[in-house]
Amino acid sequence: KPSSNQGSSDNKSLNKSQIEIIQATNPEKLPQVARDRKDTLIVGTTAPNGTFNPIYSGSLYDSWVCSLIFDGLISNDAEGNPIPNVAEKWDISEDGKTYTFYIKKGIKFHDGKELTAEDVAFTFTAICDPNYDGPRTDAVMYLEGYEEYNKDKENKVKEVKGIKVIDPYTIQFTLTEAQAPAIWNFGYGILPKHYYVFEKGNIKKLKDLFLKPMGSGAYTLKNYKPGAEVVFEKNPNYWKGEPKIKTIVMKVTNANTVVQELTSGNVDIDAVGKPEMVELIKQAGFFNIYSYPSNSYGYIGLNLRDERFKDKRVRQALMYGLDRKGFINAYYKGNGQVCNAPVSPVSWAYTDEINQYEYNPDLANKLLDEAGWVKKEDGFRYKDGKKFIIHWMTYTGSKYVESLIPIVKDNWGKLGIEVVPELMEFGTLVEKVYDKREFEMYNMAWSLSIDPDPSGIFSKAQDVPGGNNSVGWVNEESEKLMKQGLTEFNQEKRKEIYKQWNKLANEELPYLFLSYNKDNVAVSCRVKGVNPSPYIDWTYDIQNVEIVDVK
Amino acid sequence: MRQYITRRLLEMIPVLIGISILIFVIFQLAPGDAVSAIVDPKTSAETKAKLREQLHLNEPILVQYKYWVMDILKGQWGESFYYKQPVSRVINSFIWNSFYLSLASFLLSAILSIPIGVLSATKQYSKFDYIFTIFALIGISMPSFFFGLLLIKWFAVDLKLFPVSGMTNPGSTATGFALFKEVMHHMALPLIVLTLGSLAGLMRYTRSSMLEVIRQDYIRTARAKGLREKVVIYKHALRNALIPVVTIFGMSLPGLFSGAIITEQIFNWPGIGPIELQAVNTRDYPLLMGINMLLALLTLLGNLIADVTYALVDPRIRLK
Amino acid sequence: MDELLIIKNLKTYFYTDEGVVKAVDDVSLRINRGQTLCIVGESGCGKSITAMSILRLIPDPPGKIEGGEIIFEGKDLLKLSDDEVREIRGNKISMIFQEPMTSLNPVFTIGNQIIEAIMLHQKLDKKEATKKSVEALKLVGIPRAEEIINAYPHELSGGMRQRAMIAMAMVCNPTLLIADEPTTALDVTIQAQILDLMRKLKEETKTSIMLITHDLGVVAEMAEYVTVMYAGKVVEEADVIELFKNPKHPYTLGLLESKPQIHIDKEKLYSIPGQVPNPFNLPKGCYFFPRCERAMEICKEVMPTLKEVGNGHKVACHLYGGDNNE
Amino acid sequence: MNEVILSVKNLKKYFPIRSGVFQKVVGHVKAVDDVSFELRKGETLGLVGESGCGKSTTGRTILRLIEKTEGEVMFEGKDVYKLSREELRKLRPNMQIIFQDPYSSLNPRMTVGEIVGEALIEHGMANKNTVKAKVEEVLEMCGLSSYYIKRYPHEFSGGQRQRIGIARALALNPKFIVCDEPVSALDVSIQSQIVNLLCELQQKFNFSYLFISHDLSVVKHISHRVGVMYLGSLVELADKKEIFKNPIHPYTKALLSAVPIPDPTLKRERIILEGDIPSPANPPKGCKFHTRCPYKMDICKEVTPEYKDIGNNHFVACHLDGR
Amino acid sequence: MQTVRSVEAKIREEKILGPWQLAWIRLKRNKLAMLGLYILIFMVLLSVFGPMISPYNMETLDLSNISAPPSLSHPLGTDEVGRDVLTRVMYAGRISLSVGIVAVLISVLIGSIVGAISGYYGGIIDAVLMRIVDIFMCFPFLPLLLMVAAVMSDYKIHPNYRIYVVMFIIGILSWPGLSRIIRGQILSLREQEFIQAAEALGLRDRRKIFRHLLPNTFSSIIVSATLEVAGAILTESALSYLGLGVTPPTPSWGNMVNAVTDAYVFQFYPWRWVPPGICIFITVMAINLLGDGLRDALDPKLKH
Ligand SMILES: Nc1ncnc2c1ncn2[C@@H]1O[C@H](COP(=O)(O)OP(=O)(O)OP(=O)(O)O)[C@@H](O)[C@H]1O
Ligand SMILES: Nc1ncnc2c1ncn2[C@@H]1O[C@H](COP(=O)(O)OP(=O)(O)OP(=O)(O)O)[C@@H](O)[C@H]1O
Ligand SMILES: [Mg+2]
Ligand SMILES: [Mg+2]
Repeated sequence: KPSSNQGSSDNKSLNKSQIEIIQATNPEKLPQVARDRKDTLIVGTTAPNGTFNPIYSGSLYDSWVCSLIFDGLISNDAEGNPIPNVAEKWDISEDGKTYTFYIKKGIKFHDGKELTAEDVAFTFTAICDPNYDGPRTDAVMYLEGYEEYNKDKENKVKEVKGIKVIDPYTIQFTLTEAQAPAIWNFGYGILPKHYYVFEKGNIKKLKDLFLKPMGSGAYTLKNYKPGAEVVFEKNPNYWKGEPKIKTIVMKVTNANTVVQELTSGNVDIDAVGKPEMVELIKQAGFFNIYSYPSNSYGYIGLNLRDERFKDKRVRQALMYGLDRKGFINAYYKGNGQVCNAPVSPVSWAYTDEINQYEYNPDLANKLLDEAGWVKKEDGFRYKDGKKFIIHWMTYTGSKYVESLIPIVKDNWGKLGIEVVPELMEFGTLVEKVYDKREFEMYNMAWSLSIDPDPSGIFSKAQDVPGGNNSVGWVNEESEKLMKQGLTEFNQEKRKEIYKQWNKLANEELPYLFLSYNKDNVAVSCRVKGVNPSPYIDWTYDIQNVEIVDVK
Repeated sequence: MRQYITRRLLEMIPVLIGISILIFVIFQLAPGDAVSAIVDPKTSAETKAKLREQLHLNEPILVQYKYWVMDILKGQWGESFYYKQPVSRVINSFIWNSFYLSLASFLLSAILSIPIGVLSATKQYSKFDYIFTIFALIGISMPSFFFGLLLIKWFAVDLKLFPVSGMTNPGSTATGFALFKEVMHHMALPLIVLTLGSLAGLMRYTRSSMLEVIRQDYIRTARAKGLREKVVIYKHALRNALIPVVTIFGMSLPGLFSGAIITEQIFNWPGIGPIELQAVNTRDYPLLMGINMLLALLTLLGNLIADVTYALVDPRIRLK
Repeated sequence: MDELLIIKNLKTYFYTDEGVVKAVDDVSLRINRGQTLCIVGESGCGKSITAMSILRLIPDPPGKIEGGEIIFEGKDLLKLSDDEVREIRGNKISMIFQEPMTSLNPVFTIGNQIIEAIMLHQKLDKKEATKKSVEALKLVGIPRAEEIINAYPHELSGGMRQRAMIAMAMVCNPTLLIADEPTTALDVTIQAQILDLMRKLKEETKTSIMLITHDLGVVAEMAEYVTVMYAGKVVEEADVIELFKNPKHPYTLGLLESKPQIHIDKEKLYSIPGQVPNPFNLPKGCYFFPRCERAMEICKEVMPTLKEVGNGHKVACHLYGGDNNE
Repeated sequence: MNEVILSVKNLKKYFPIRSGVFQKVVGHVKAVDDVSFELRKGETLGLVGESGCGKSTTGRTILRLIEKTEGEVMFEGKDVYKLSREELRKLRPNMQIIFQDPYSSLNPRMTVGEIVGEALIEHGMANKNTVKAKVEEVLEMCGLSSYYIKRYPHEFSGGQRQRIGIARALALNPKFIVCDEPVSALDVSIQSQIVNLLCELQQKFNFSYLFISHDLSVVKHISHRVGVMYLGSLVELADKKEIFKNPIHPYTKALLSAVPIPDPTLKRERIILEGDIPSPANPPKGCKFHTRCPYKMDICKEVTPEYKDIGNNHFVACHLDGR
Repeated sequence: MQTVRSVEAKIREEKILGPWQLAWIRLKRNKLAMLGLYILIFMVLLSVFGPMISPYNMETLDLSNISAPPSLSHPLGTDEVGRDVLTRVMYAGRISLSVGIVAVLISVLIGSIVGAISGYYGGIIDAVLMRIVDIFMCFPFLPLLLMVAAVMSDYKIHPNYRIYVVMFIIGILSWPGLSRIIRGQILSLREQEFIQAAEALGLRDRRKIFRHLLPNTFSSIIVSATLEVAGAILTESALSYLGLGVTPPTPSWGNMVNAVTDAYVFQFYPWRWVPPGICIFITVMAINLLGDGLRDALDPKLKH
C-alpha cells in the first residue's frame, strides 16, 4: 500500500553496528593552527568541477557544494529513508503515479525572495529542456509529457504536462509508470526561477551562472578557486536556523597527502582511504574516525555470452576457487569484507542468508570436472581440445587490481586455468565492456544508490550496447522479481522480494562478487555535529554543526 | 631574418591546421567517448544516447570537426563536456597557475644549472663535478612523487616550514604583495621538486658543450688578453656553448604552460597538468583539443624562437 | 744591458698516449728592452710552445711546463699567482697567435673582442675604446674599419683576421710583444706596413718584440738578434748581421740556402734532406744528425751544447768548439 | 703550350652584408668582381694581391665550394656550375684545394691518417688495406713522418698542419690544384721541399696550379704566369718574367718593391702606398686603385680602365698602360 | 740513421686504428668509465641470471607473509601479496634495462640522423623535417597511446610482447628533442671550413654527415642518451597507466618504484621501493660514467 512517508520510517534495517566510530584519544594534541581557526571549517575534498548547479553537478564534490547552497524537496536520513526538506510532506497517489509535494512557507532564497512551487516547476522543467545536456535526465524521463516537451525544438510545447503547480505551496508531478524508487528523483536542489529564468532551449544561461549559484541553502558561495578551494559564507537568514559556523572551506586534498594535511591540523574533515592511513590518523589522537561499509561492491564480470561461462558450474567453480578472503585481508587489511551478492551490507535489502562461497579449491575442481573441463598432464584444463584460458581485461593505475591479479592468476592457475591479464586505461575498458561488449572477463565496481532496486544493472532492458547489463545476464525469474520490487511500495514486502532476488543472484552468479570496502572519514574532535554514515555526509544538517573549544 | 620569421609564422598556419586535423582524428580513433565514460547504474542506455546526440558524438568525424572549427571561428574553443563551460575559460582558470610554477622553476633551474654546468666543465673530474653529477643523476632517476612526499614529510610535517599543499592559505583573501608572499610560500616545495627534475638535463648539456668549447683556441686568445677567468668562461666560452642549450630552452616553452601532472597533483597545485589527464580520462575532447592546440602553438613558437636565437647566438649560422 | 725577459732552461712537455713530446727542451733566451728577437726554426720545433709558455697558456692536460724560469721584469712568471699573470697578459705582454681563424671567437664581433682588451687594461669607457679600436684597425691597414668592427671573424679574409689579431695585441702598447708568425697571411705591402708599425711601436714605446717567423726576409728586416731552434732546442743564436753573414750550424746554413730569392732564379730549390725526427724517439746525439751533411761519429752519440764561438755568436754543434776533437 | 684546362669568365662573387636584429641585407662585399683568365695543363698561375682582395674567394668559387654570383667556370670543358651534385662530386678528385687556414680546415675529430686517406677510399683509389701505405707515402712526400698518422690536428704545429692539408690534396692525384697560400705557414726548409714537390709533380703528371701566395719570391719561383688582384679584380696578368721585369700597374710595382730580402745589410727604397684602403663593399668609382695610386690622373677617378692585352700576352688594367 | 729507421719500421707495423679502436683503448684507461661499464655488466648479469638462481618465482605469492620486512629468507622483504622483492627486482631489471637501452638506441638513432640530415642540407629538407619534428612534438601522446593500446588489444597481441612496442614508443617519443639539439649544432658545424674541405675532397654526403659532422656532436648525443635512459625506465611505468607498460604481475623497476605513491608504503615499507629506486639510479649512474668516459675518449683534445 502506498504510504505517505513522513519522518523516518519504522524501518531500522541499517545495521548501526556497521558504523564503527573511533573516538579521539588525545584531543589535547590538536595543533595550534586548528585551535586558532575559530570560525572556519575546512573540509578536504577532491577538486569540484565548478558545475555548481544541482541539475548539472556531476561529481560527488559538486553535489556537496550544491547541498550547502541549495535545498531539495526531500532529503534522506542516516538510514536512507526520505525525509521532508523544503516539502513539509508529500502524497503519493494510489496508483503510485502522482506525487504531490506541500512546500513549507517562508523559505527564502539568498536574495530574500520566497521559494514557491513555481521555482520547483522551473527546476524540473529545466531538466526536461531540449538542450539540456546534464546527467539528471533519468529523474524526469518518466514524467508525463516529457517526450513532447523535450523533442520539441520549435518552442511549441510550453510546459511539461506532468509538472503542475497547484498553488504557490503545492506542486504535483505525474509519472507515466509507478516505480518505488521514483521518490528519489525529487531530491535535487531547487533553483530560484527569478534568478535563473531562461527561454526554453537557451540552457546556456544556467551554465553562465554556474559560478554564481543562488539557492535557499545554509551557505552562500563566496569564492571559488578552480582546483584549489571553494569558500562558503553562512546564510544568516537560513530557514532552518542560522548556521553556527561562519565560513566553510572545501579545500582540495589528495590521497598522497591527506594524512599530512589532517595531522598538521590544516583540514578538519576528510575521507581517508587505506587502513594504514587510518592507523596514522588514529595515532594523531584528535580525530573521531567514522568507519563504515560504503554503498558499493567490487566484482568480476564474465561474459555470459561465452559458451564456457554460460555453465553455472564453471562460474561457481571460479567463485569457490578464488581466495577472496585472502585477497581482502591482503589488500584491505580488515577494512573490507567478502561480497556474495550485489547489494551493500548497509542497505535494508541486504541479507546474510546466502551461500558464502568459502574458498574451496577441491569443490571448484569437482565442479569443473563435472562441467567437462578435464585436467591434462600439463596442469591445464581442456574441453573439446580447447585449453581453458581466460583473457582478463582490467584497468590500470589501481593498486586493487595490482593485488588482485597475482592472486587470481595463482588461484585459478591451481585449478588448471590460465589467466592472461591485460591492463588498459579505464575509459578504454568501459568502452570495450559496455559499448562493444568485447571481453571474456573484466572487473569493476558498482557504486549504488540508496534504493536497492537492481534493475538498472541486471534487467534485460539493460542488455543492449551501452546498457549496464554488460555480462548479458538474462533470467526470467530475476526479471519477475525486479519488476515486483519496483512496483511494490511497502518496504517490508520489498525487502522480502529483494531477499529472494539476492539469493537468486548468489546462486546464479551473474558476476563473481568480490568485495565490499569501507569508507573512513576523519572528523576533527573540535567539530561537533558531523556524523557521517553511508547515506549522509558532512553537509547533512550543516546549520547545526559547530566548532567547539578543545582543551 | 624578418623575412624568415614572417615565413615561418605563415608556415605555422598550415602546420597548425594539419595538427588540428591530426589531433582530432586521433581523439576520434581513441577508444571511448565522453558518454561511455559515465558508468552509473542510474544512467540508462537511453540517457546515454540522448547525451551523445546532444554532444554530436554520433556524427561522422568530419562533421564533428566542422563543429569544432565553427566554434573556433566564433572565437571560443567550444564547450568542455566535463566542465560544461567554454574551454577557454577552463584553460584560463588553470593554466596561469601552472605557468607561474613552471616559470619559476625554469628560471631557477636556468640560474642554477648553467653556472653549475659551467663549473663542472671547468673543473672536470673534480669533487664539485662529481657531487653535482651524482646530484643530477639522482634528480633524473628518482620519480618526482618520491621527492614530493619526502619534502612534504620533512619541511611541511616535521619542520612545519611550508604548507603541505595548495597555492594559497585556505579561504585566503590576500591580494597584492601579501598574495605574492603567500603564493611563494606555497610554491617553495613544488618548485624544488620541479627544479630538481629539470636541473639535470640543462646542467649536463651545459657541461658537455662547455667541455667542447673551453679547449678552443679562441679561449686561449681571451686568456692571453688578460681577461679574468670569469669573463673568459662566462662571456667567451658560454656564448659558444649555448647552442644546444638554446634548443632546450626553446623546447621548454610549451612546458611552461603544460603543467607538471605529478608534482601538481601531489601538492594540489591548481594547475593544468592534472586537468589534461582528467580530460583524457573523461574523453573531454573539446578541452583536450583546446589544450593540445595551445601547446602545439607554443611548441611551434618555441622552436621558432630557438631557431632565431641560434642565429643571434652564432653569427655563422645562416637562416634561409 | 737592460734585460726584459730571461728564459732559463725552459722545459715544456706534452704527455700523449704514445709518449712524451718534449716540445721545448731546455731552451734559454733573453730579450732586452726595446730589442727585437727573432726565432726561426723548423716547423714544429717548439717556437710557438715557447712563446705560449711565457704567458702560461699551455693546455694542461696534456701539456706541462716541467722546469725552468721565465723572468720578466725581474719576476719569475712561473711562480706568480694566476691573478698576477692575468695582470701581465694582454697588458705588458701581448701575443699574436699563429692561427687567426680559430684564435678569434666566432660569436663576437671583431670590435667587441678588441674593445674588451682596451677597456680592461686601459680603463677607458666604451666609446673611447671603440674609437681606439677603429684606429687600431686602421693602423694595421684594414679598410672600412668602422664596419669591420661590427663584422664577425668568419666574414673576414685570412689576412684581415690576422690583422685584427695584430691590432688586438698592439692596442694596449705592451712592453713585450710576442708575434707568432704575424705576417704569414699577409701580402707584402701589408706586411711591410705591419712591420713598419711594429718598428714604430718599438721606437716609440721601447717595446721589445719576440718575433717568430720563418720568412728570412722578415728576419733580416726586423731582427736585432736571432735564435735558431731545432727540435725543441736552441741550436744557434747571434746578432742578425753576424748570423746572415756567418751562419755556423749546418741547419741554419740549410735554411738560408732553401729560401728562394726574388732576384735569383733557380731550377730547383735547395732543401734539407730527411725528416724531422720522431719526437717520441729522439736520437741520442745531435737531433739534427740524421739530416746533417757534415755529420761525424761523435754527433751520433753526444748531444752538443750551446757554446759561444765569438762575437756573441753561440752555436750547438760539434763542428765548432772543442768537442769535435774527441 | 698545352690545352686549356680551366677557363674563368667574368666570375663574380658578392657577399651580402647584414646588420641589425633582423639581419637585413644592407649591401654587398664584392669579393670577386669580374675576374677572367685561363689556365693550361701543366701551367702554374700565380695569384698575388692585397690580403682581402678576393684571392681565396676566387679559388673557392672556381671549385664551387661557395656558389658564384655570376660568371662561368669551365673545367676540362665542363661548366662546373651546370653539373649535378653527383657529377661534381665525381669530378672533385681532379680539382683540389689546399686551404689557407690549415687548422680550421681539418676535422678536429679525425686522425691524420683518416683525413688524408678517406677520400682515397671514397673515390675507390685505395681500399682499406692499401690505404695506409698510400697515406704514408704522401705524408712523407710532404715532409711528415708516418708516425704522425694516428695523431689529431690539434697536436701539430702550424706548419705541420699545413702539410697535412697539402698531403690531403695531393693524395688524390688531382689535375688541378688551387693552392691557397700553401707554404706561407711553413718554414723555409719545408717550404722549399713542398715547392720542389709541387714542381716535380707538375713535371711528372702535368698538374696545373692556381698558386695563391703573398710570397712573391715563391710565386716567382713556381709560376709560369702571374696575376695581380686588387679589390676583387685582376689588374695585371702576364708571364712571370715579363711581370717581374716589366711591371706596369702601379700596384704591382708597389708589391714588388715591398718584398723583404733576406739580407739584413740591404736597405731598399720602397714604394709606400698611401691613402685610404677602399672597401670592397663600396669600391671607388673609376680605377679602384686611384685612392692610393702615386701616379693617379684625373681620368682615373672617373673611368674604369679597360683590362686589355698590351702585347706579349701582358694584360693590364691601367690608364697609364706602361707608356 | 739506424735508430731512426728501426723506430719507424716498428711504428709502421702498427695498423691505422679507427677512431673507435682508439676510443676503446683510451676508454680502457679511464677507471671511472670502466667502473661504469662493470656496473652495467653486473646489472645485466644480475637481471639475466639472478631470477634463475633465486629460490622464488617472481609470481609465487604468499598471502600469509605480506609486506614483510627484509629477513634471511627474503633479503629484501616481500611485497603486498607476499612475493619476494629481491627476485622481482632482478626480474624487473630485464624489462627496465632493455626498455632503457633499446628505447634510447632508437631515439638516438632516429634523432641524430634526422637532426644531422636536417642541419646539413638545410633549405627545403630542413624545413620539411623540422615541420615533421614540430608535428611530432605537438602530438597529443596521451590519446595516441590510448589508441595504440586499444589497437594492440584488438589484435590480441599478447601482453608480454607489448613491451617491445613500448620500447619503440618511448624511443619514438623522445627523438624529436634530440634531433633539434643535433640540428642546432650541425647548423653551426656545417659552416666550418673543414666541411668545405670535405666537400672539396668530393666526399659523399653520407660520409660528411656521419664521419665529419655527427662525431662533433657526440657530447650532446651522449648526454641526451644518458638522461634518456633514466627517462625511459621511468616512462615505462607511466605508460602502464595508459595500458601500455608491462602487465602485472610482471615487474619493472618503474612500476615497483611507483609503489611509493602510496604514502604509507613510502613511510613504512621502504624495502618495496628503495631497491628498485637504487637499481635505476645505479644503472643511470653507470651509463653516465660510461658515457662521460666515452665522450672523453672520443674527444681527441682530452688525451692524457
Ligand atoms: N697538444 C699537443 N699535444 C701533443 N703535441 C703537441 C701539442 N701541441 C704541440 N705539440 C707538439 O709540440 C711541438 C712544437 O710545436 P710548436 O707549435 O711550438 O711548433 P712551431 O715551432 O710553432 O712550428 P710552426 O712553425 O709550424 O708553427 C710539435 O712537434 C707539436 O707536434
Ligand atoms: N662569408 C663571407 N661573408 C662576407 N664577406 C666575406 C665572406 N668571406 C669573405 N668575405 C670578404 O670577401 C673579401 C675577399 O676575401 P678573401 O678571403 O677572398 O680574400 P683573400 O684575397 O684570400 O685575402 P687573404 O690573402 O687575406 O687570404 C674580403 O673583404 C672578405 O671580408
Ligand atoms: Mg707555431
Ligand atoms: Mg685568402
